[in-house]
Amino acid sequence: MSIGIEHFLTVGALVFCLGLGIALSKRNAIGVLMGVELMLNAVNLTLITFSRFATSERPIAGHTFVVFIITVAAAEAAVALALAVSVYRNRETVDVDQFNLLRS
Amino acid sequence: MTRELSGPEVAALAEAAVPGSVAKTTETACYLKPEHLVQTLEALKTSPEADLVHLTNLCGVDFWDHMEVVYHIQSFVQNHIALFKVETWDREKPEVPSVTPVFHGAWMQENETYDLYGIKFPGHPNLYRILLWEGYPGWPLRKDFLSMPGGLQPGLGEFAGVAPRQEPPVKVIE
Amino acid sequence: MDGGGIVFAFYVLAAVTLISAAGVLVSRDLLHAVLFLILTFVGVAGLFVLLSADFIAMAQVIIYVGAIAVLILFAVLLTPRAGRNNGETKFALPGILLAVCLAAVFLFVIHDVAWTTNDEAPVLGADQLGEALLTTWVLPFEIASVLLTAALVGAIMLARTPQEEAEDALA
Amino acid sequence: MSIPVLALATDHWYDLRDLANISDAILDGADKVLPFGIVYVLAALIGFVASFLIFVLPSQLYLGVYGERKIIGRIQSRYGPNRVGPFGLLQPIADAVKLLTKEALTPKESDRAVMYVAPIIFVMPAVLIFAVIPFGPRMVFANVPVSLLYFMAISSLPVIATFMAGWSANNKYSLFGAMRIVAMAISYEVPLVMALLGAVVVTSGAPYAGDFLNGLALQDMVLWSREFHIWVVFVQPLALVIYFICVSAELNRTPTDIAEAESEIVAGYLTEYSGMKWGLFYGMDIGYALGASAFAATVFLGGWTFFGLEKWVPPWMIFIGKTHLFYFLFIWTRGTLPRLRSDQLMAFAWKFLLPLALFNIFLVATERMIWSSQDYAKGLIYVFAVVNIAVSIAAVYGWARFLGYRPENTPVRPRLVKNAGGYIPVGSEANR
Amino acid sequence: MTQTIKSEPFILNIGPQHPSTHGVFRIKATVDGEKVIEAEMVMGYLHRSMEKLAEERTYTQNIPFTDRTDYLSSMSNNLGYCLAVEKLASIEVPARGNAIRVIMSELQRLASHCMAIGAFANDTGAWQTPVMWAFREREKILDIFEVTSGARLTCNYMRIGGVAFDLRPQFEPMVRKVLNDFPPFLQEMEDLLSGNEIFLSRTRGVGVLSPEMATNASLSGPMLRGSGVAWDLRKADPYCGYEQYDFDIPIGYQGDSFDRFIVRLEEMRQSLHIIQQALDGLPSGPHSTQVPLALRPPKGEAYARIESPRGELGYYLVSDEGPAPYRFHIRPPSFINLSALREMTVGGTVADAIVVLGSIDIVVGEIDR
Repeated sequence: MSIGIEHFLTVGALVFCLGLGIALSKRNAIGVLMGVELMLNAVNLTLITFSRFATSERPIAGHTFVVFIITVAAAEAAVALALAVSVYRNRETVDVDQFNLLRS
Repeated sequence: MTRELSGPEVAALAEAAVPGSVAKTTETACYLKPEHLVQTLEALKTSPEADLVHLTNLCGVDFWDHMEVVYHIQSFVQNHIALFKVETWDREKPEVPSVTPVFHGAWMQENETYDLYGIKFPGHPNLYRILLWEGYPGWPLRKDFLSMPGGLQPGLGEFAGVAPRQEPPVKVIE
Repeated sequence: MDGGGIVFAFYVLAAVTLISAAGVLVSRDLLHAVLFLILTFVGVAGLFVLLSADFIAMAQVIIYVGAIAVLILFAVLLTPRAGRNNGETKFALPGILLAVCLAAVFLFVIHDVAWTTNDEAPVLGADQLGEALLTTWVLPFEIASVLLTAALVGAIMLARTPQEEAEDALA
Repeated sequence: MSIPVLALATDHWYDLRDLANISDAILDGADKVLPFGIVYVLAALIGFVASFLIFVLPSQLYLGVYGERKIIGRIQSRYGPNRVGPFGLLQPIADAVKLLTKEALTPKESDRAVMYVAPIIFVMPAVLIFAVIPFGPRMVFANVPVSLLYFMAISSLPVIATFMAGWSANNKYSLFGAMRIVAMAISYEVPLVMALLGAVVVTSGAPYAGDFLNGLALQDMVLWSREFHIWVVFVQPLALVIYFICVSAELNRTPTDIAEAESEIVAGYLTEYSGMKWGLFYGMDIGYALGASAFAATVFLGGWTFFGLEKWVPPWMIFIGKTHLFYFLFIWTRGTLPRLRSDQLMAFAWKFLLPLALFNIFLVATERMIWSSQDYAKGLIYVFAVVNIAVSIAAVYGWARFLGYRPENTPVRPRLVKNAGGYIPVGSEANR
Repeated sequence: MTQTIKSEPFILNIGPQHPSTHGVFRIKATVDGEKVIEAEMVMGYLHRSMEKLAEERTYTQNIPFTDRTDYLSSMSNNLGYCLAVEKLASIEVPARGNAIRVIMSELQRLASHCMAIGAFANDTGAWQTPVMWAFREREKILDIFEVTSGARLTCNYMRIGGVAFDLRPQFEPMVRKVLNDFPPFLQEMEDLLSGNEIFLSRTRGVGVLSPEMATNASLSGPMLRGSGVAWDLRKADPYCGYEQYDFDIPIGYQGDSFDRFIVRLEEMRQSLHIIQQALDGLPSGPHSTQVPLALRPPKGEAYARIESPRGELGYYLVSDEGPAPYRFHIRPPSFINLSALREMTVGGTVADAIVVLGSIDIVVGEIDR
């Protein structure tokens, strides 16, 4: 029995879809954020998998991408959480259903 | 040495500050009229010759028929201490105006006096029973608190061979 | 990638990752969801180790668990009790259906494609990564630093209260 | 990529200078009788049992519990435990028995599952930390090339556990502890990493036995101090100071134990814990402090080397001695210093430690450039050491002055007057 | 868009069982995050109705009650009560009795301030070390009390008209030893705490009281002197012959917690100085005047006060010529010093509130009586 690229890709795909489901279904803004983080993580996993298994001249490119994604995810988390806190402060809710200021 | 102002001296100061504020004068104390109390103490606190700035002590005393609130007020610069008293004759609803607006230090002591004597201090920002709990029956430091059936009174009545204390002027509440 | 140890480790880690990711989806308490999320991150870090990406695995734990998850916990703390419900919106069913469809497509693609793989793991240490970041990818690297600064400033500005802004204006 | 370590000891199993000999002998023997694969499990077990039996458990019981109480007792001019056994030596065992027999209460309104899981999660990283610590030339359980990062990653996990403990108890004091620990963990991680970066910059890439050292591996940092006959602490004194402060903040040791500040929030996140659940937190607090001490001994104090003494004395004993020496610093500060307020602690991390750590990186990077341009001349590192010590002291003092440290403006004696009177403004007491 | 900020203030009960409330005292603090926005004191957990009980005991029998109010400075409490009775009944105390009273109350001040600064350092988070060092020195004073009065904590040593017993022969060498041991100890505490940057940053500017506020809130003792008001009853209204001794009043600079701490530390130095003088000039003669057991003071009232370690300790007695006081009122310094607690804590953090409470140096037995 051996573990190949398909196994890792399967895990990555499932985590991505779970993240997507969370991001689409959750009412709480922080919950949505968590889904997005999960999706990013799944992408990281896929990138590292390709970097490990693919025959490429520069396999380090996958790692580099992951570093950038982690950076962007950290920045995104900080900004999104600041948004959630400030939205809560102004609207007294973090329910995404209630974010309807643009509706006339 | 701190000079203990005699009653007439204190009364003179109080009359000079607020005319008509003194109810009566004894050798040591000056009895103020309750309605002029806050005004008089305020005036004496700010006047430089009286300079009564430090409300050292505030307590109540129960004399069976009436109750007194005693104020010892100290001056730092003049280094003298004055003794004021206020009488209240209503045992059911005793009331003495609060001096908390003038002396913040009266906050705790008036609460304590209210707690133990039941004397209300109108003008106090937050009058509550500070040592006992809300709903405690009675006012423990009043002389008629827990007067036992059979005429026993609080206080150490006698030693052997000594005449008993005289009867209180107020009927003991059973 | 053969060997009983690796197979065992993969299945354990995959199970941890998937079960805790599912836990994020189903848990009603936002705090439990965050804790499941942390467990997912740790599981993904373990998978990174299996893929011989040690540096990335450690960075994953340090940044995701040590920083982002703690940040989310902090945000959960800052929103009062009423905001800690992790329930679903009315779009929950279509959203989950979409995710399931996407998963089916993904799985089909993954198992249908004949992947050409090399079994020899490339040597990818921290030093290679550093060299790549500072030579080939130096422009994105710099842009990322600008992005981080912008995020820092933006987060501070967003989370400030009008009172604090007024105080700063006076100072 | 791993560098061949000089075999200090002979290969005989009875050579106690390197305990890896014994474990190798056992594993070799086991490999001949047992089926394939079992030996890997056995190796892990031996590593775990040996490191716990030789180092963690005795250190924890006799330095962490008994020694700490005894030393703090002496600091406080009292005897400390002296009743159970000779000199009170059985006190830790009595403590453990007492904790085990106590009831572990769980409040009714608490989040039971999280509260149950929190101590378990708290224990796991404390055990995992010791996997990468090199006890001797070959006595390292997992010689991963990024072991320094591994330590950083693992040490960020207990924060989650303490947060879970504080949150789940449904107690206001616990919640305070949880809030404080989360805020503090974010703040102190930053200068901690920056300080360690200075040490890594010094050691990584230095030539050793025809190869270059990997600064992210702990074993290579030890080899660096062996090669250049100097400990990293002399080149990076500022980094050690920052590391010590940050790590004591992360571990909730007393000058910075705001998460369980006894006089303020009773016991912080531990308020509702009792029995062995509390005991796990207490014991593993010591375990983390020992892990941090072992890490500091490895990175900054030269690990198992002692200027050639390691050829005669077992290296693991040198290492344990250094670890205990560093742990003594924790006990010492615990016994002497008051606690900072949480906002002051946060300001200290961002306003004081972080700029100093950045300055330290700048300094050491400059020196690293000079050093590599001089082809890693051995004498140059001593010059750097002298320069760095001087510059570090100057930097700390100067930055403190810049931030408003004015001890001479603080009167420590009150004014004296002869006579009583009213308020005396400052400056006019002479004529009273 | 509404710009209202909704934070969730909640009530934090600091006490009644809390490591830093020095007994069963409770601050009901409303906190917003770490910031205290409202503080309410809840007390009375230790109320023993002493003022009522004292109305049923003779004047001499009441002396042990005064031990139990401020159990950390029982000698001073005895003294204050005895002075009030002596003032009421016009009793003269012989010179030796007065000198012994001065020595005892100053030793009591040393012991009490030891406890105060130790517990204060504990409240700032110094893990037990200062309090243990202070206890070490306090033990020596308690030993002296034990030799002299037979009790260590609740001494019951003062009597109306003097003191209970004359001094034992080993008294003087023991006091001399304390006089020798204390200056190094005070220096030690100064080295440990006054110059400690952490201690300074925890206490300076925390719980600042302006002199006007301190006076208006009827504070006394080190609280008042820390705010820069030179007021010490030993100077202003000397009792027991304090006017014979040379000493200074230490006063603070800005009225923060640190000023109260250094004032207490300096007061200990001055106390040592007073004890030295009193011991050198200890007069011979009777230690007490004879007072009838069934003392019946004439009708009237008396208010006598002393400078106890915590502040102005007053006793207000009303006599109706009976064998027991008609009214027995204690003016407890730490109770009234709490008047300013709310003003000092609101606006600071919870940690500051603990430090402020420690700097007031409360004794719950005296607050609740």
